[in-house]
Amino acid sequence: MSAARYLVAWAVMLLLLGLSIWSAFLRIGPWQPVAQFGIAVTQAAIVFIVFMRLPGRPSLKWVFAGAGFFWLIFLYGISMADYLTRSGLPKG
Amino acid sequence: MTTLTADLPASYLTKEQTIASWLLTTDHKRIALLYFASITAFFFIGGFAATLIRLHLVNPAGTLLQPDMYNRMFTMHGIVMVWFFLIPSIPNTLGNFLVPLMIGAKDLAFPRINLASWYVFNLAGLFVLYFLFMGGVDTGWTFYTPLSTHYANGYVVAAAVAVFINGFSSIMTGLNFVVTIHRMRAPGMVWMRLPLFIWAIYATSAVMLLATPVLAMTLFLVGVERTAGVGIFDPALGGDPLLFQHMFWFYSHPAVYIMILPAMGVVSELIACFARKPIFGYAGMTYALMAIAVIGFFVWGHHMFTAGISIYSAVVFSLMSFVVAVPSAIKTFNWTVTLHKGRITFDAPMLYALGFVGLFTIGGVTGLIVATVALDIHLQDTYFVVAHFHYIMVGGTVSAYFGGLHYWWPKITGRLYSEMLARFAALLTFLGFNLTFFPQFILGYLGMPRRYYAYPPEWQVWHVLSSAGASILAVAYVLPLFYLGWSLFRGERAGANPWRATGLEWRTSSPPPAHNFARAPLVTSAPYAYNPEDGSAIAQDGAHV
Amino acid sequence: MSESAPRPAEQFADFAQQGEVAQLGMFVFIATEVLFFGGLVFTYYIYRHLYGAEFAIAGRDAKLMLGAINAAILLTSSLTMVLAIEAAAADRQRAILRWLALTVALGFLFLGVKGWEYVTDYRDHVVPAVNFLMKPGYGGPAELFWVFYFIATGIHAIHLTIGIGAVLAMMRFARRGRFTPVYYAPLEVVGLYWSFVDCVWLFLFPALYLLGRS
Amino acid sequence: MEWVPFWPRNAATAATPVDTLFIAELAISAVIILMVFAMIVGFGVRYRAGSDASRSNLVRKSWRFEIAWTVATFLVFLGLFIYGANLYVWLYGTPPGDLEIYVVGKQWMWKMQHPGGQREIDTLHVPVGKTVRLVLASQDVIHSFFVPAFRVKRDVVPGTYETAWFTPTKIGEFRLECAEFCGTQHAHMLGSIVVMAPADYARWLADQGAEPSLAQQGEALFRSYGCSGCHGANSTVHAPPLDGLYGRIVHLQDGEAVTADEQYIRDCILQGAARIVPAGYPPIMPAFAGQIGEDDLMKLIAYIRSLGRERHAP
Repeated sequence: MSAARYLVAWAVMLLLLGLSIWSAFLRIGPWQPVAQFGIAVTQAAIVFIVFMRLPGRPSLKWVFAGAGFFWLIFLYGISMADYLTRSGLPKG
Repeated sequence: MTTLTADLPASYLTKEQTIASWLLTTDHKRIALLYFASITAFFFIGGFAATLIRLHLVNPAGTLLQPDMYNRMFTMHGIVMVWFFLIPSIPNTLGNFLVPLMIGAKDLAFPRINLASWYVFNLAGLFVLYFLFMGGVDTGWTFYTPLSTHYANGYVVAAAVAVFINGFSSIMTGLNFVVTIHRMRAPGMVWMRLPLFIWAIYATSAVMLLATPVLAMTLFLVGVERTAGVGIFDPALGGDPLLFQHMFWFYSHPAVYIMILPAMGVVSELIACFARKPIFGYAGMTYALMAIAVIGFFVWGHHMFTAGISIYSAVVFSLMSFVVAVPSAIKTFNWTVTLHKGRITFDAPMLYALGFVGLFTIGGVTGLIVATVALDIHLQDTYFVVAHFHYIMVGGTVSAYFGGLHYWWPKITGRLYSEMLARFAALLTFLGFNLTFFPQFILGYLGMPRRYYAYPPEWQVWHVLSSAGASILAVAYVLPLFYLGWSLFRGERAGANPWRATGLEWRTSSPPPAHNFARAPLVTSAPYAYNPEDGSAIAQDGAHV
Repeated sequence: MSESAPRPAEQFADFAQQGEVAQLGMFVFIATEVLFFGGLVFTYYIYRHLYGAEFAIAGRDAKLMLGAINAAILLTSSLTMVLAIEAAAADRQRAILRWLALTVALGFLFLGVKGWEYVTDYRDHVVPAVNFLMKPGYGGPAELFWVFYFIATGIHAIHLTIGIGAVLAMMRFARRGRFTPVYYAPLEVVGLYWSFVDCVWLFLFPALYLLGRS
Repeated sequence: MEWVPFWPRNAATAATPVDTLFIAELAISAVIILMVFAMIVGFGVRYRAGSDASRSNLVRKSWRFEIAWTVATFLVFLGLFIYGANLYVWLYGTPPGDLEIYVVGKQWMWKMQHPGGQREIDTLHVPVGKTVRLVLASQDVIHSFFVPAFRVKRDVVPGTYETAWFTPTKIGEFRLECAEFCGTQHAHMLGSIVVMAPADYARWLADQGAEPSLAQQGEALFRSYGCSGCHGANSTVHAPPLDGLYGRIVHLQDGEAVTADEQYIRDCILQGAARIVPAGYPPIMPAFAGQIGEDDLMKLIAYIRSLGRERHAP
């Protein structure tokens, strides 16, 4: 029963992989990294929830699994705030 | 070993006596002692470098050491003291020893990982000794690029590897503590009954786990850049040196909290016990600890105020630096108010703890001064900053470490030390410390930059005062080595609870048996149930002590 | 470690607690790994932000086909790994071994493809510090892209190699019948690590292979 | 404050406001420190184990105290922050400046270039009362330009330009230091700022000999590096004209708009078309990274700046 669930998840992941590659050839400019990153996040969520079986005891797993990603927001966000407001540093 | 424990009850010390039983032990208490040996060695290596620096600076022309040698000395002092003494000091010795005892567990969750972390720590230490004997590093402990990657002529890669490996030991320890505190507490030991030392270790571990990996990656990139000659942070190849600083300080500012949070935990235990009063505002103290741990991650940019970050982010970093000072102020207030209507005795641990509060306050308010962006433009990279962070890390952390060591010494060894000498050492620490570092505030405002091996003659008087203080401080730090060492052989036997304290660690024999408790403890009482009216107390397992 | 009659380690009350604690420990470790790789990806994104055009041109020379095949291999290996754990929970000892062996095989296959990719990269002169030529159209920071490409894929490959070693160890345990439906925490913990390494590739793949294709 | 034996000299307009803020914070610090020490000593004496002071009626509900204390601390801190941030924005803003000095830091010396072409090493002569604007660059590692008497400090990071300014108020010689550790001779990367009366300064400038001005030197480089081939007046290549470029808003191809300051011009020269192409021009400019040193770059920029000025000059 659960084996079927894993198979479905696996198939969805392959599908998303294809979608990601396909999106790379679309001319959607700045939306491209957004799309690809969004797909990667979805895939990672599937891995964590299905393959790493986050639901279930101990529920503290959610906190620990999320902590790393959550903390990255601070590193990225606060540093990016500096880069985006630094004068004289033109954007590429 | 047998002679040392001859008249002591059977304990973790007496269980097995072979060398292998120590080197392969998974007992958290023995591992704590292994760590104690390692970091004491590093404390004196770093202290030796500090001694040379202070001797050198007595003369304004700076002729004792060659310029290159001076630069290597302060670099080594920084690297050794930060990563090989201050960061592991309280967590890996006192923390390792006490966390399972205080929460009523038999051991940490992962005893083998705990042992492995000690070996990893020493492996990193070997790299330190390697670059030390090969000739040292001359980048400063901050490894700023492109100096470290393309211009420095010391053993930068070896130093980076040492710190990188050391990071693994931090992570292993932090991981062990977090999981242990979450899952291994004795029945009845709910979160709001945890001693503040445990809260502090928990907050520290969280910071270790969340910050150390970023430092590891940063130093890895520095190592790659230096060995392969590619330009990750090199502006000539499109890199950005400020990116290195962002990543470095994302770890290294929280690292300050890795050093100070455990000290705050120790001091909370000491003040409550020797004032015979529950700590004032226990819940507030726990929130303050966690707030410092979290907000401490948002302030790293105050190390970069003059480095060319945008003025908007500089202002925000300044604001956050003021915000993070608020919980520290609350803690200071609560410690002092705890004394109110207490029944205070001034044993050596208490003297260290009160010294901590005083020095931490001075370090804290000068921290506000450097957090003010406009003032930091003048003060950044001067002796003012040097004095400020030594007040926090040495006046704060090292005082608390010594205080904790004296407080739990009877528990660790089963012996009492000479109280008189200990009080003398505590007072000497306070005096010597202030004489060493207070003149440096003045030097800093006068405009003496850090890491200068020579300076104008008119500043000599302040440097001489500082060096004189350093020699007093050196005596104060060496003294415990003698009387604590002496106590191992001749010290009076300590009872299970010489201070009549409330923690679970005092509810087992001194020294504790191999698996900590003869009977698994059941926790029924809040921590610090001291009664100042008659000095009595109720231990956490409900016993009157 | 080698006692025959299984009982929980001394500091634990029972196997359930030991298993939960082991899982939690692994998740904490994974959090630190997220920050470790996160730091690398962070530098990559800063430079991609600063040098978008150069990165796009350089990224076009990454071997998309090989990268995509490897992504599929890793995704499949996560599936076989989790099936091994399911087999342990259902006490199907032969199945544990079979799925673990398949996982190891996929792991080696990934490394093989990766190795082949490095060879073609070398022939392409895009290996910084070893064999690098500024191609026409490459801007200065193009080399930075390749630096990140090799650091990221290199560290990932090291993680995967450690994972293969861990799975091989689990196969030894399984052959000795150490996993029972009551206690198979080591297998579970290795599975978590394996899936996480898979996860890392999911982020590296678009960052390194999908630039500048349109 | 100079009557205090350990107070730094006050020789620029920024010094007084910085000192005032510093004294204010010192005063607040002193109050806090005295309060804490007084409480420790006072309680320590009154409630020592031997004393028979009453310990009854302990405060049990501490929330009110704690919240009051927290809010009060926070408000005081907030006030200090606003005061400091305000002053900082003024210190870090760059006023136009009466005088532009280009400074290049390298291990272990400071090279100064006056607009008139005069060059100095480790010494900088400036007239009193005039606002001096510095454009700082580094040839190798990070240095930091620090004049304690002026309360001015800027890290000089290789690969980018930093600007700083000061207005000296006193005649005399003031210590210039490198504040960021930069290698073996860091402690000897010293210099001095010589502040002179305007007349003395004019005489000093004249005594330096008739060198071509910085912009003139830049013009020569502009030709020798081949810039004039495309950007020159009678070029057939469709390259953006540089007249009056400095200080203008440039619209880039990706829709972004940037101000053409020193940093922008520097990036354009070093990175060429790979980077910042103004809208409407083909990306054909080569990158000069690695071919032009910091000194020459500054001369080129001085020249490009002068192109605007000449035209607007009355």
